[in-house]
Amino acid sequence: MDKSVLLDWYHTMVLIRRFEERCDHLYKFEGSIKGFLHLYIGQEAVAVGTIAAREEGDHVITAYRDHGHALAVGCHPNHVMAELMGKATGVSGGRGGSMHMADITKTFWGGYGIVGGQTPLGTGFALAEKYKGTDRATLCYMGEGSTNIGYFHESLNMAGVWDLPIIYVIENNKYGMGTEVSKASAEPIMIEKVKAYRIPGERVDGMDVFAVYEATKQALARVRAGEGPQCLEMMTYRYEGHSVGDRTRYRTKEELALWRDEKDPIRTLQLECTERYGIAESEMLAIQEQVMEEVEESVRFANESPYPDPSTLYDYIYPVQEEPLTLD
Amino acid sequence: MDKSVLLDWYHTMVLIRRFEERCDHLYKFEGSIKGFLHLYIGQEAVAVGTIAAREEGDHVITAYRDHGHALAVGCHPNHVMAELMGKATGVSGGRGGSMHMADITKTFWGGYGIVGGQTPLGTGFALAEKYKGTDRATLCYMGEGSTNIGYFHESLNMAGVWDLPIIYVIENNKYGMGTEVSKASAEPIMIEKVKAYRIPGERVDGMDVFAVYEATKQALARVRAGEGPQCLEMMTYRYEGHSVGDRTRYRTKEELALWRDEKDPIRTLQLECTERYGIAESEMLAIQEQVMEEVEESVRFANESPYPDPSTLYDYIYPVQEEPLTLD
Amino acid sequence: MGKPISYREAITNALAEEMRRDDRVFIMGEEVADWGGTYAVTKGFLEEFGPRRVRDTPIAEMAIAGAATGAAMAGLRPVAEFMTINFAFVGYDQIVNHAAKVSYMFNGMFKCPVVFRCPGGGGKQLGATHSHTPDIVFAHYPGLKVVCPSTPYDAKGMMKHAIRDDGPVLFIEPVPIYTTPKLKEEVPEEDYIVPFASHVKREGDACTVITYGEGWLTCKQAADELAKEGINIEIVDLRSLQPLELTAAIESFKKTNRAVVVEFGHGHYGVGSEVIAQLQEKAFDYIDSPILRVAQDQVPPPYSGALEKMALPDVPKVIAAVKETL
Amino acid sequence: MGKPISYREAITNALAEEMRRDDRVFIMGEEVADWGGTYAVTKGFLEEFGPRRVRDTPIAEMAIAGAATGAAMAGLRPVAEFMTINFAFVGYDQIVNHAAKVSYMFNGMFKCPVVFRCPGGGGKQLGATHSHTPDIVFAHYPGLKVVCPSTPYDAKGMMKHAIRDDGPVLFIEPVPIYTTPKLKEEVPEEDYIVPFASHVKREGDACTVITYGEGWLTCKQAADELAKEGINIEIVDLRSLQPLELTAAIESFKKTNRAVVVEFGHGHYGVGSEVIAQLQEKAFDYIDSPILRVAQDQVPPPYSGALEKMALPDVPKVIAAVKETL
Ligand SMILES: Cc1ncc(C[n+]2csc(CCOP(=O)(O)OP(=O)(O)O)c2C)c(N)n1
Ligand SMILES: Cc1ncc(C[n+]2csc(CCOP(=O)(O)OP(=O)(O)O)c2C)c(N)n1
Ligand SMILES: [Mg+2]
Ligand SMILES: [Mg+2]
Repeated sequence: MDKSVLLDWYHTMVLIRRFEERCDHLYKFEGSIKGFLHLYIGQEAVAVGTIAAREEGDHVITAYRDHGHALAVGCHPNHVMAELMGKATGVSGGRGGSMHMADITKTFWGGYGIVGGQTPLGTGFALAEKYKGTDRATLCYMGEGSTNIGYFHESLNMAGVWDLPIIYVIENNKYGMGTEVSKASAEPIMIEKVKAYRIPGERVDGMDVFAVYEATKQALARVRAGEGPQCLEMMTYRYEGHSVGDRTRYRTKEELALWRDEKDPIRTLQLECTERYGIAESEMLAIQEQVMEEVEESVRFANESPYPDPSTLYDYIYPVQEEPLTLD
Repeated sequence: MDKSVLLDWYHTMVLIRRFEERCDHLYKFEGSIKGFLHLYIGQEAVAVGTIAAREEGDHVITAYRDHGHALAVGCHPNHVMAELMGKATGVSGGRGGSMHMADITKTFWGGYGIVGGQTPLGTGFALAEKYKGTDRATLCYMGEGSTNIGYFHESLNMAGVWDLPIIYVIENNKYGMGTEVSKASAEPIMIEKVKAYRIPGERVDGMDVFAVYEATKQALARVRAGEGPQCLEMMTYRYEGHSVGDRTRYRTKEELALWRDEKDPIRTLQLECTERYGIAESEMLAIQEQVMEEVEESVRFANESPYPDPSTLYDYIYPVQEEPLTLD
Repeated sequence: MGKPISYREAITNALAEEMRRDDRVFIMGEEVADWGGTYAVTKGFLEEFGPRRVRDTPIAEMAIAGAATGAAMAGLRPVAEFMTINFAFVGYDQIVNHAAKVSYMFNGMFKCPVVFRCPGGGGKQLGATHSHTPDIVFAHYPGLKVVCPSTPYDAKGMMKHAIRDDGPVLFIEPVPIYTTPKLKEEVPEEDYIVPFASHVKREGDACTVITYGEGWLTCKQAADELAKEGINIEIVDLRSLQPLELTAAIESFKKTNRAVVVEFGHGHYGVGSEVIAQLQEKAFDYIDSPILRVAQDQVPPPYSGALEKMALPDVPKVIAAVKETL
Repeated sequence: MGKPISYREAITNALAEEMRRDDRVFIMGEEVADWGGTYAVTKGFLEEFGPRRVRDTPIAEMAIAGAATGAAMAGLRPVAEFMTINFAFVGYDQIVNHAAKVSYMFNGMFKCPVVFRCPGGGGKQLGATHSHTPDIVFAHYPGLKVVCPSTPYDAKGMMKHAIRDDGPVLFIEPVPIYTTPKLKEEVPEEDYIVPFASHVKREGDACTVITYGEGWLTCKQAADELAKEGINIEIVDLRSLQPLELTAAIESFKKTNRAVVVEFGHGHYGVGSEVIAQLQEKAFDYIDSPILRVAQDQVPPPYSGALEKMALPDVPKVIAAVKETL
């Protein structure tokens, strides 16, 4: 693995971590972020490792816990932060908010607030690419709790029947809100569950960005070889509550400590960088400092950005028609 | 097996067969049945064998292909036929029609027209019985094509998580309308599919009423022993089209012949009766004649029955309130 | 102009012509390929366009709605058929909370040129679960266009519009008028488009009757009857329920000072409710008598034929309502 | 009478009292047990009633709606919570095409005493997918009762009604008024029931303002403002959207000859549309000026706070509309 790649991953993971911590603070103490806020802290290796493995043009779609994916695909933190503050400069123009961030220039189709709602959409992207005959794949993310809704079943079955080029990335962070996976899913092992669609699945250490990257690379290769839909079950953990305000009474401190203190994906990567790749600590410290600045800059940018102009309220209810509907 | 039981099964199976044939004729040539008409011809052993195995009070719920179940639970053919003609004397007062027949006195909760719509309802019956602490089970029927809709997934998962006393009886007649099972279900083997909910399944020869009866008895015993939801995949075949009017271009004559001429459930039972149980052919002939009369009587009864009185149009939009909503 | 075609043929022809014209257009839905569509709208399509472009789906309305929407976002022009509009309830969230929202919520970044075809309507003795005319539960939301043509000419031109529209369109086709001989008409050979806008379909002066979809034929028949008595009604066909654009209706009403709205769905929170609310607001000074509605009774459709008919609009009910306004 | 309680407490209390009174009553939904409900409505219930009667479900709105309906048919009295009404779209078919139909379709054979609890409403910066007030898409159908209380007193009495009702009730609870201090009030200690019927909640003579749910508080504040200018409006609270019973509104309108309908959902095909259609039909001779509506604009709710607020009803909009009718 190239050193610059590792540092790039490191940069993005730290960026996500610091960015999310800052959001938490802004929400709780500065009141500049409103609505629901679902943080990605702890799961950084998943978004970063999977998205690092994609080729340009591969589609990305996810649920409401989407800041990590937005930053990982390369959305500028300024625009992500501005979106959170409902500013006109936000990735979604301030109309989407935390749960609904997208950037079409990065074939990042957004976060979606309805549990499972993104799954058939992602399946549709895969259908479109197969139809067009390209070799673009789709990465469709969801939480393990979202595998119990009808959307999951109908989508994976359709992908199975039509052999669509898609990877369903299940981010198994053990809880859907306060409900532990085995209380909500009769089959708590996701890669077993997807056998119902004859979809091959692999359980991956979602705290290890290398493992995530490798597994995704291979799954993407299988997809492009025409082997049809794939599933990756990323074993991961969110350190914070489901959303800001959740006091996480449903889990023990010990459990949290186990993940955070022993498996933290950033620390793991950091050790790998220094010990295996001989990267100087100073280089990593520099990145950390750079990230702090990027995050502060994003807050500044967002704070200073204007709210959407009231006159835009009615824009884009329907998309702007490209080819006019008159006849030539 | 007691001889009288066998003859009873034989009677019901022949009744369903002749009844359905008569319906087909009424629909096509006499115009007295309207709407959609889904015939059960070929599948008789499933309804009869499963329902024979239930105890009084066990719930039965199914889809729109429901005449067979109605007759098997003991609805009088007169009332089933009257329902088909939209008469006030019909099981559902002429309001439900072919797809929506029920009889609460037999804990037969009806046919339902929306694919999969009955599945969560049946799951709810099982929840109610578990809640009440009875040992009543629920038999919830569906076609194999209905296992691809979200209802299936959400219901079986809920039953799995809550260990509900229910048997999902999948009548695998190979087609959902014109679509062969493997074109619609990525996993065409239903008992594999239900493993996603850790529900034990058994494939049963649905053309053999003994096998159906035995498998159901055992599954009911497991349910009552607290082993949670069960699945029976009944391998069967419908001889007629999906509904009257379907010319079944999607299957071969040979395939039909294979099932109808070699595996017919009524002929199989008849042979069993005469050869293994030494029942006289004359007894069976007598039943056949009796059935012809019952069916003709049902047509007479239905023809002579009145249509619902126009003044009843607004009845039962809401159920009649039993305990008044005032305070004592 | 060729020979007269039915409403259903008009839709079939529009679909086929658009598919020939644009490879991005394809059909997906239950039984649309091998079977040719439950109502035979896509008969012969599999043969002409092949399985890539005419796709049978599993029975999975959530995925049908969602995958079609996704494919539209990713650059195709899917026409997703719900076998009947009743089954679209299963995919409701995907239609009204995803397809209808992506353009606005993502600030115009995405187009979403999906068409949801919904054969609908009652009166066919299919019982309460299968007989809905629930058009307003889709038309309530901004973001989704909800249209319903009333004639073969409109059906063809509006379907072409729907397919070429860059946003999501729910296209309602009342099954009761699919093959009605009285409705058959010649349509142009050349490509044409019918706008999603209301217009006067029959001129008159006695009373403005506002309707759409299968209501048109009923109102036309009522108009013929009334004409014999010297009462000439003006009929406005809405064509589009969302956006709802009432200029033609208001103009007509200002002329006749009387109106009746005719719709086949339930009256409560129905099309008539909205039309009346706007008429009395925008043309208050012109109301000479209460604006009346003829709609489906507030009762689930019973199976039994006579009972079911009682609850539906028909020619005598329209005539009676018109006379009441005079 | 005890100490003043909030709207949310009223619902909590009603649920707890009914559960104590009748073992057939139980709660199911996402996060209702351990978590105590996302909006803390069932906090402490798991402790008091145990896991048999307070049941966390998987995220599966189709099964939540359907299994609750089935359990109701089989003799229980389930209260199924949709975490928010937006998620009820996923279970839409089961609600409007099953629960709402079983009584009628099966000729009154089955009761179906299920309550669907739906916290709803917008204005909380949750974006377009999570901010619906889609009440009419449920209220459109006969067979389902759709109600929405506006005060703690009503909330408690109507929830008890809903639970004891033998038919399905969709119970809408606007989250924005859950804990509003201004709305707190004392409610009787004794058991009481509030009928699903409209009534005059504040008397006046200048104009009839018809509203329900969170509209009440807005209208009350507008009334207080207007009173300072000597304009006394009469406020009618609908309480029930289906069945919709307008006697109180019509009587009031006959007195004031002016009306405004205030609702937080989209205006098109909304509550106001229906109310206006009926008012002008049933009290035609009493209309002195157009009946106006204050409703959510015809635009999907944007996330950004100021933008979102622009599209929602508020006190100034109500005041302006009232003045316009005078
Ligand atoms: C259809 C629907 N039901 C319920 C919700 C409320 N809800 C939001 S997130 C969530 C939990 C999802 O858990 P999981 O899929 O594991 O994702 P995670 O939050 O762990 O990332 C729930 C119940 C929703 N948004 N949509
Ligand atoms: C939600 C929904 N989608 C589509 C239909 C139309 N439809 C009725 S039956 C059927 C096929 C069902 O096949 P299967 O479950 O195998 O049952 P079978 O008819 O073979 O008994 C379809 C597509 C429907 N009734 N409901
Ligand atoms: Mg999770
Ligand atoms: Mg089948």
